[in-house]
Amino acid sequence: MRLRFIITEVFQGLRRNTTMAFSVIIVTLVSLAFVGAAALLQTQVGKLKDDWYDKVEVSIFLCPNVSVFAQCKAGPVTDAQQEEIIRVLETGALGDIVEQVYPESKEEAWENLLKRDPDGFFAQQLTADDMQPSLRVKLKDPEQFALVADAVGELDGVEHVFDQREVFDTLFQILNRATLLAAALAVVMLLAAMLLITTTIRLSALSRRRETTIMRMVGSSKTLIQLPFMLEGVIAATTGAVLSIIGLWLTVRYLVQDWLVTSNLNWVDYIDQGDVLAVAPWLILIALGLSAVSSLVTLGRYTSA
Amino acid sequence: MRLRFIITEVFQGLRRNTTMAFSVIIVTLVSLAFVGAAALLQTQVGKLKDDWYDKVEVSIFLCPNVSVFAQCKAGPVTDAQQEEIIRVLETGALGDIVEQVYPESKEEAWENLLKRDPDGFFAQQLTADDMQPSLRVKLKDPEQFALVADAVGELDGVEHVFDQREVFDTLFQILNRATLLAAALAVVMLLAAMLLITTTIRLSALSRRRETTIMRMVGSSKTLIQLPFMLEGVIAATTGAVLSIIGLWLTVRYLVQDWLVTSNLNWVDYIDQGDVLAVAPWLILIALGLSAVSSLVTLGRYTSA
Amino acid sequence: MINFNEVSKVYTRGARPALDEVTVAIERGDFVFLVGASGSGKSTFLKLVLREERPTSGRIHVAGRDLGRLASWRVPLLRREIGAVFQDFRLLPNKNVFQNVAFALQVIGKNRRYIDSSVPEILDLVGLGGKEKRLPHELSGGEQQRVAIARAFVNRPPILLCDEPTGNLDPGTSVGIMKLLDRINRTGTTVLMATHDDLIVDQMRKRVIELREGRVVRDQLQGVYGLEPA
Amino acid sequence: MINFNEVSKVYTRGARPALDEVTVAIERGDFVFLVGASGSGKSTFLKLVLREERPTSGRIHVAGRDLGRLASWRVPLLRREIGAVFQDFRLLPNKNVFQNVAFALQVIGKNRRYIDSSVPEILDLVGLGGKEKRLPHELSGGEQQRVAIARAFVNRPPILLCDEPTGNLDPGTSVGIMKLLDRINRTGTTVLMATHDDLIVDQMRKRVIELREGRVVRDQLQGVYGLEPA
Ligand SMILES: Nc1ncnc2c1ncn2[C@@H]1O[C@H](COP(=O)(O)OP(=O)(O)OP(=O)(O)O)[C@@H](O)[C@H]1O
Ligand SMILES: Nc1ncnc2c1ncn2[C@@H]1O[C@H](COP(=O)(O)OP(=O)(O)OP(=O)(O)O)[C@@H](O)[C@H]1O
Ligand SMILES: [Mg+2]
Ligand SMILES: [Mg+2]
Repeated sequence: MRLRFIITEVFQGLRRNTTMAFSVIIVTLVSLAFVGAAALLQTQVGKLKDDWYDKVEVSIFLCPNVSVFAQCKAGPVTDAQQEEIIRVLETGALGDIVEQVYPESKEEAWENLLKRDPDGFFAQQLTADDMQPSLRVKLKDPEQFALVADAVGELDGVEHVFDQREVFDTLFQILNRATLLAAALAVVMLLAAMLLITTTIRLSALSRRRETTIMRMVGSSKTLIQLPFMLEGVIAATTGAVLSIIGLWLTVRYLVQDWLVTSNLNWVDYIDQGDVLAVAPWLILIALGLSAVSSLVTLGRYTSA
Repeated sequence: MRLRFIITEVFQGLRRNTTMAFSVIIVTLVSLAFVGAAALLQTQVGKLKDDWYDKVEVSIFLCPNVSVFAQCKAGPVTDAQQEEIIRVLETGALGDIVEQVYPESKEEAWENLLKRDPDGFFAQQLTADDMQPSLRVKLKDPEQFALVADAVGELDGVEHVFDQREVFDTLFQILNRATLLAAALAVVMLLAAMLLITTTIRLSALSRRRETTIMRMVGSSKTLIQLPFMLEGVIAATTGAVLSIIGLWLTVRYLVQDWLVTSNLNWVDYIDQGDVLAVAPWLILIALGLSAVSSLVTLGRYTSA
Repeated sequence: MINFNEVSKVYTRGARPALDEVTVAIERGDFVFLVGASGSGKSTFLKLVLREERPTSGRIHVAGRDLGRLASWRVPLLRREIGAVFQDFRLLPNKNVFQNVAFALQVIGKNRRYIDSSVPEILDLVGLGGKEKRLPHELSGGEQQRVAIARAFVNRPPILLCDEPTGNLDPGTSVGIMKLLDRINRTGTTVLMATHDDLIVDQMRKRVIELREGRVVRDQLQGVYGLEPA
Repeated sequence: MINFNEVSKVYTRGARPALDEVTVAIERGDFVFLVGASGSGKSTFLKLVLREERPTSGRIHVAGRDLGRLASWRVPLLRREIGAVFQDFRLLPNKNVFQNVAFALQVIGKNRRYIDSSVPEILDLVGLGGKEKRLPHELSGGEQQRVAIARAFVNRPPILLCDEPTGNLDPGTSVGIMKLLDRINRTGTTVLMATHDDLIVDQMRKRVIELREGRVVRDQLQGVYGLEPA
């Protein structure tokens, strides 16, 4: 009896305030989409960092067969030269700041190129022999890049020293700023969502004042009086959350996976639908928390006085 | 007397429904920010297109002093070879599809490099002589790229032929999708804004029903009864619009102008505050239109019955 | 002043009409009681005069206007010629006595000078001189109803409609309100009052129109509440 | 059944108290009229009994409960022992007669079988048998008030509070309502009724408690409305 009563009340309430219910749904949808977007952007940053940032920080490009640089006039790097460079990196003053050195031979560079873009122009036109060997150096403290550049920059067989962070930092900076922007919008929108849920509950309470007055007068319990209103907020907010999850899922599925992955940017490890599902429970929790807080703030005032 | 009356009523109404007024402001703010963002993204795309896309579509890189490509084993391109290439481009079958050919000498390439990144690694290490001369070809129909590549790809002195659109297309595609995303969010949010303005007016009318009933009974004109409610919606929506303009202005000022322009991506022509100001009147118009439509939809029902 | 010509009003299609072919003529300066059981159509009659509702059939003339032909933008002008008083007072709780009355003038665009001179005058007339600053909840029910009458009459309309103005008042207080309405009627104002209050009707001995199920069953000068004693 | 012990109620600090040191004892089965001018504190008295308001000082016992010590989650249990009827009926306009009465049982968790048996019974008692399907606006004022009484009494509470239940009714209809309340009182229910209606009070000759400016100025068995004739 009571359960059916509550359910009827909830749906009557939602029907009576359709415009408000829709506003709540839309605003929660958008705000949680931003929360989700911020989270996914950070996941993407994490994936990129996992991919490269941790692994490689400084690339020491060694002289290839053909080079425009004056330092490589003497011809391609020899094994002895390479060993000397590695020795400098791993011992002495640099030994303390270098964590690890990964040599990448021409052949490995060639394979990486093929993996990234097998049908590309360069893969068609070049051979392994045209590639450039390099040493990838991981530093204990990435800030020490300058020391490495100074120490090995002038050694025989080194073409040039390149801090890969430069490239990634720009990208990460962009992604981080995007995260911040999304988070800021999320906060603003969540505020709006909260105000809206509050007003929806208030409106609903006002439009059913007759009913609640009678309920109080005949001795209905406080729970039974307030529950329908709370549930209205909860249902609207949760609907918004579910829609935002669907939106994010579709975006990741069609924009990121289908489009980015098949584009020529496909050598990057992208977020996938799994990451959306990992974020989903949090979005639903936020929606529930939001409506719970709004209910608590509002209900006391509008159903008892 | 009447003006003061209306003003007092408007502000009392806004004070009484602060939460709703804030929701309207926030939601209009965010939705118009998206409208603005979509417009600005398109402006940016336009600027980029103006910059390059129209000017340059196909680059024919000529053999430099030092090259890894087999085709350039014979040494750098000669003036005669270059003239032959230009002749092929401007006459015969290609003459119909090529609109213009701009040769870029090593020196010009060097100057462009210096302009882009005067303190960069390459500018420090290289000289004009290490640069690569090229021919930039503008096509009447950009889709005809393959014909050009086929015709000149194998000519003496050509290192490789590169369709610049490939790079820009990806960028434009990203920007266009971002525009679409912003526009979609804008539409959804504008819908929410409209629902909200409608509800605000309705709430306001309900909470002042006593006053409006008396006003109707004593023979106050319809305009005087309805104007305060309309103005409430208009003021809230316009406030949202103004805030969104401020937000966009700050974003462009600090994110785009200060940060992107001083970063190493500064060789691109970015949108500036002027572009925000160009969008601003439209945003305000949208806000006004939005509240006008909402008022018309709502007021008839809630102040006369 | 008020002419009903075979006026019917049906709210819900198929239901019994709230007013059924009512023909009534009320002259300038009349004091008329509209009596009848609950649901007999008294409030409907008053709403038709105010053009809050429109008749299903029949013609209504009020203050020389044919309500059937009155353009809707002219309804406010009609209402400025009619004062209305209700059972539940309808005062604005956050405005004091002066402001409540002044409100009715402000919203029809009177200027401050006019308001400052006419409001105290009307408050003196209804016997509230000196209580201008009180808020409604600081007044007794009878005093609140006097404020409502002052508000309805401040613009000196030729017609005053009252829908059970004493319904929420105790008998002693009601008598005071009736004396006030009688005084207003003597200034030439047409007063039309719907009421249940048999005592008052019997005491005042004014014209009585009785409705029963939407029909006029009695229209009597110097009448009493009911023909059979209550 | 209802005991007030030096109860005062001040709504607005500094204002005259709405109730001022009221001490009253009402026994099980009593029929009591609460009379007094508007603003004398009648409604406040009833609200204190229902624990809608709390007294500023003094102690109140209702149905064996000390309201000062009653935990707020127990207030619903108190209210299930009290039926309340108001001047404005307070029916739900979109529910029919049966549903209006059933609503009061649904929301205190009664099951469908109980509702289906007790609602028709109470509707017969108040004389509305056969009108279960009507909507409130299809009923006369007196019938609407009967529905309100049925709703208040369907749970057979030992106490029935009525705040001017005949205020919106014409004299004939009011007499019918009073007969109904009398019948309910005879079943052993304590009835406490605030009213302005001198005629009814004078006819019924029940206990009369008169309030004036929040003080009890008269508590008389088989009393009349006013000592000086109205
Ligand atoms: N807005 C409405 N919609 C539908 N029916 C209505 C409406 N207003 C009144 N009625 C019906 O019209 C009839 C006459 O109602 P009216 O309010 O005029 O009676 P009354 O004489 O004023 O009664 P009371 O003494 O209770 O105020 C009643 O049957 C009522 O139910
Ligand atoms: N919620 C409230 N806030 C402030 N003052 C109130 C409130 N309710 C009542 N009062 C004041 O308390 C006093 C008693 O009011 P109450 O409603 O009890 O009178 P009453 O006897 O029921 O009058 P009536 O016959 O008009 O119904 C009045 O002066 C009133 O203004
Ligand atoms: Mg009526
Ligand atoms: Mg009262």
